Amino acid sequence: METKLLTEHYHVENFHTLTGYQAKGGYEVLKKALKLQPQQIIDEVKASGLRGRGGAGFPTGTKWGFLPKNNEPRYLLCNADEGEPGTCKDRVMMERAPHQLIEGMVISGHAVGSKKGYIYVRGEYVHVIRILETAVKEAYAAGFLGKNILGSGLDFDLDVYGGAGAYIVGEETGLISSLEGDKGQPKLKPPFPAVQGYLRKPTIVNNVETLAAVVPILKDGAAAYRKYGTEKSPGTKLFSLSGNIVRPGNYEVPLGYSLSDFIQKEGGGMRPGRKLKAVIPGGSSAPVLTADEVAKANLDYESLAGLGSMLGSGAVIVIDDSQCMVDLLGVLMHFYHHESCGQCTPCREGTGWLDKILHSILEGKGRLQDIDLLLKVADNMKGRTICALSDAAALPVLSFVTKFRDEFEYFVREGRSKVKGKAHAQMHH
Amino acid sequence: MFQLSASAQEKIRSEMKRYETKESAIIPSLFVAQKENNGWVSDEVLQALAKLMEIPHSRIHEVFKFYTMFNQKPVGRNHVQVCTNISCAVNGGRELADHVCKELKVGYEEMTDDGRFSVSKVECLGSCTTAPMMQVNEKYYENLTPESAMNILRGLK
Amino acid sequence: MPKCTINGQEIEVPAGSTIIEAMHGSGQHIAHYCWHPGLSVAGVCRLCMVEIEGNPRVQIACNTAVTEGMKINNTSAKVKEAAKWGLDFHLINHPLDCPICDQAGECGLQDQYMEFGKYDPEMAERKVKKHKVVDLGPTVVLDSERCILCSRCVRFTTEVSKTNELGIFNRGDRSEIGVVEGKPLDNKYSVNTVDICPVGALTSKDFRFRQRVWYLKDADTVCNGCSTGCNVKTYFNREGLFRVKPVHNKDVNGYWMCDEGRNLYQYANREHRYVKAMHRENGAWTEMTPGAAAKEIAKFVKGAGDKAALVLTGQYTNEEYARVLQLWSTEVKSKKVYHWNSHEKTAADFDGLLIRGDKNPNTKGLQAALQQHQLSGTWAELEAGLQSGQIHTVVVAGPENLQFAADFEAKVALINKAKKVVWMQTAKHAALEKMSTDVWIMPMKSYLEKDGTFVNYSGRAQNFKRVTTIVSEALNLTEAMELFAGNQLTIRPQSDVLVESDRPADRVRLEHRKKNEFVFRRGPL
Amino acid sequence: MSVVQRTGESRNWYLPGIAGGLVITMKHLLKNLLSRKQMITLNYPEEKFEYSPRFKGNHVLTVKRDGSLRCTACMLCATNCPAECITIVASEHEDPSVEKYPIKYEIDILRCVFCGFCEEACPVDAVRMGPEWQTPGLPGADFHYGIDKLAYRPQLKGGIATFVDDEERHKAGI
Repeated sequence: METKLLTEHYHVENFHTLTGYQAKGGYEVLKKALKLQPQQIIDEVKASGLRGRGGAGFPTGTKWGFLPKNNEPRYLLCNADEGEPGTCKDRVMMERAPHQLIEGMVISGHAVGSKKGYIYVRGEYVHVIRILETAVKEAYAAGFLGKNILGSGLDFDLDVYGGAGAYIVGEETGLISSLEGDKGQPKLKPPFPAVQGYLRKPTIVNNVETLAAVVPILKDGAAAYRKYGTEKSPGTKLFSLSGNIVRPGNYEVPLGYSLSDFIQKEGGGMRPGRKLKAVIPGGSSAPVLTADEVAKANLDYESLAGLGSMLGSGAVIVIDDSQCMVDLLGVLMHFYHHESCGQCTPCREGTGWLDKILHSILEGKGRLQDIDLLLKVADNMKGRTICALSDAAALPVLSFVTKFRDEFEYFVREGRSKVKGKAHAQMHH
Repeated sequence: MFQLSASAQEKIRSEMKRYETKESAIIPSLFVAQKENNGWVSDEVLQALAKLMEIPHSRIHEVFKFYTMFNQKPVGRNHVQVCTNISCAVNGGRELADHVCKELKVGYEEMTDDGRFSVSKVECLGSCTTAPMMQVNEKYYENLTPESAMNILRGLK
Repeated sequence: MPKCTINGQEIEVPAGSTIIEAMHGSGQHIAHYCWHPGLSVAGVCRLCMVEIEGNPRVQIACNTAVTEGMKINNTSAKVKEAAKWGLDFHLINHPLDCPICDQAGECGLQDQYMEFGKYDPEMAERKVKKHKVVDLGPTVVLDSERCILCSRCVRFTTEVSKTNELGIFNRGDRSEIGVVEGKPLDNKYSVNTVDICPVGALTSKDFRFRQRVWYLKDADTVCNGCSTGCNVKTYFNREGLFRVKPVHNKDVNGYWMCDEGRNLYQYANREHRYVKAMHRENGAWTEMTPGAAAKEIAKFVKGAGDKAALVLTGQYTNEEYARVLQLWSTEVKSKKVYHWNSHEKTAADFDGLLIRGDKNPNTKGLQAALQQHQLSGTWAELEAGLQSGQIHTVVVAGPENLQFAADFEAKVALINKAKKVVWMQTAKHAALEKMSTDVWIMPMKSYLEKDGTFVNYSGRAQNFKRVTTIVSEALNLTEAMELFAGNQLTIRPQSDVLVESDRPADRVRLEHRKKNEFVFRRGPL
Repeated sequence: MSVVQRTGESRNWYLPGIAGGLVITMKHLLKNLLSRKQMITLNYPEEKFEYSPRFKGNHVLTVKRDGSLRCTACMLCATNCPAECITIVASEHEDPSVEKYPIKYEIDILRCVFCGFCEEACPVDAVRMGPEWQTPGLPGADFHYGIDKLAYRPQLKGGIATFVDDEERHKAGI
């Protein structure tokens, strides 16, 4: 069942304007929060058990705790570079409720003691950038941003920065390098951003949804927030439901919600005459789930981790039995080959290698040992690089090939797809 | 020889003041310059930027080559980008792209002779729940079929 | 000072140092491409994998700081496997250029392959094609296909030379090192990028294709290019000298050297040298052996008194200066010694990294020697003496590296005024043949052919050993002056004389055998 | 074979030995006179001996389709040569796909021991041991065979093109 905590008023026509937002009680929480001590807010967020909504699912309160306990300048960055294939929840949140994000950021900025924040939006979202910029202007005019916010003596400046098209910038250190005006290549850790981030200053990078979720948490308190979701992963989350489904869309449901219910009730089930074949539960980098695994799966971090997959960014991609898994893996590998930043050798060469192998398989030139080679290469890309992109490329390969090996072997042996017939080398090259 | 217009130079200067470091202004400035140079960035553009911003040419060149939204060769007045990533692919994004190319009689990364259209396949544009989709210049067109896509494109000058 | 255990060996390292530094400090071997002690850490080649006790995943050694009681090993099967795959990822798109690649024989990829690899390649797909033989600038050639994008050269141009010519363009496996339009790789330190390139991607135009490295023997010495006195390694064989590379010395030159210094070796090769003594009498040059010439010279130099003047340049060793000045006062009985310093004005110049304005390696040493003998003859005195004719014999120890002796012609013209001139010179110069007076030219040894000591700008005395012998007939300053002083001197011809190139007589020599084995060990290329 | 040293009187009886020797001589004389076929002597130079195709004779530098040298001047032959009789001087080729080629490839044929290591070592099948073995020359003749002699001597009729196809190699990225 949909539970509208963040998306409650999204249907309201002018909700994206300041007036519309305030009409629904916007910025009330901010007034409340400004009276609190930063530590109180952090404790509240810790208590709520809010976990990063960007993909890694790292506890937000803990992340904030990593900041050095001194008063040197620090930055709060909002990661709105939503590049994970299958994900478009942040876009909706920014289109419909930019002020919710701004309010969340001001509160979080107060909590982590930051005076300057950036919203890094992926460059393709031109209209979103415009909406945000107008919203920021409005907020400045109304005194929710800038010097001495609402007479509390606190300052917080917010600016919107448009990216220029690179998936890797979704990685937090990549985002930082990009914001510094460099190639969006992830940086070596340590030092971690919380210690040395943007301009070598302590920096917190949070996903749009994470920052927005701070608002409801402080509104009714952590306990109320914990009512939703499970013990380990409390609260609600937006899921982008896409793929071969009747009603694709963004739905906010409590964590721990059954995946099959989600597909049936929210998604309206499979299209007529089609059977469920597989689901990618957390964006393209999450290992794929087969139909019978889907029956067991719940939409929370632990359950999916238990099935060897991950919640990721909450992009549920439904694949029905008309799709050829070899072909789809080809699509994904082309994506990762295209997006690898080229810094670390295993990722730079490995993604290209995987892409080429799949391409030759799809052209019907595959060799049987290529299937094992795929596994070997992917296995040796895992955890060998600065950032997680090589893992993101390796995990789908491992899951696709192990769970749908018959399709791969058929393709290699017959030179054509088990599902779609003729080998269509309609790859992107 | 490419020249940045006065307004563009003003815009770039303001961007350089807007962020903590002037390097942060490279990406916004490249967008400004790309508009100036009708849709793509030539080497002259980069040299002009390097001179204006007083940043090593190689640095700007690196940034320019890294990001996909900077076009490295001329594009049509309507730059059609069709998403072919997984959510769109399972909903016929690639077929859509092929159809568009066939109808417009161009190949990928190519431009029609009249310079009206140029088509390219791109990765996920974050419109997965409304697949398949395409982006023409800055505008998103979603829930497309090959026919509706062509109707939209025919409407564009 | 945290203690840690590396491969069972307990070592103590300075606080904050990384594992790879610790392993290098303790002389342990670890594979790495992108890490270079003189540059920042990039951590991109992912080859320096180590296993740290209590950590399930292998870590890179170059970005992991050593902590107290850390137990590290890089010999376990897990690490070996990781390194093997790390290498394979480097090799899948690396062309099989070894036969024509200058790096072959000293190539990081070859070494690592022999250590971790030795597998059948599984890559069946086409390799990525990139640009080959790209002209980066006046000194360096790039081959993008061989490049493993370790980014050492890029970091060098941004961090050390601070010229920012190089960059990495595009992304993924399309990435390429390159320079931008209208800004070639042209700085005074450019060839260092060739040294630090772990593969054959960057090759020096000067050394390109002239020798295979396994034919070269090397020896350390001190560069005589300027008063910095960089520590260098010279590479040579019986066909001549071929290249110079820097040797790490944190007090003098760090890991680098300048391009000027690299090209100095050229004048030392036989074709640029005086091989025989020459005497100009009644307008014609006659050649003779240095010994015979010296006997003749002794006749009018020995005991000449103040009619004879000695001109010294700051390019000879302390030992030579000491003996020469002594003989000059005792045997020649002259007080007239003059310091030819062509860089007095620019002596203080410094480019902030290595290059100094004083192009003589041993000015400080000469000045010290002169002071010790209370010799303070000024150049003006010499000129006056020559004008008035009270000086009619001048013995000149000419500058070795003529590249920097801008005032050479002028000085020759001046000294030409003397009745008799004895000019001791290493490298040929046209101006000398033009001299009209009664002049003797003595062939001298270059700094590569003698032991000695240079004192650099900071007063730091650096001792160096003879590298090899190129012209066995040549004398060093001491020998020459002994002969002029009429002393007997038996000059034993050096055992390993370089023969003229073009027709190598017999290359079957021990070090070449060694180098050949070096190739055989590596099996067929 | 062991030599029997006769002692004493019998040493003086040499005639039987001579007779035995003459018998053998006569036997061969008669055999050669009666059946010429079995005669093993060759009338060189009219007749020449047939060598096995594997015979290691004078070196041949192979050429590409366009007749240019295949040798890339990698110097592996010179490195492996136990007689140190190969001299190569490399240079930069204007065609970047060739890059390196020998401007001088010289074999001191009198020094060569015809061991064939050079053709073993060659990575591009550029040097082979040919069939000819005669290396005549008047006193003072130059026995340092250069490229023109090794690759383009008249017997080779414009050079031996090898089976390796460069275009293929380049396409395959080798």
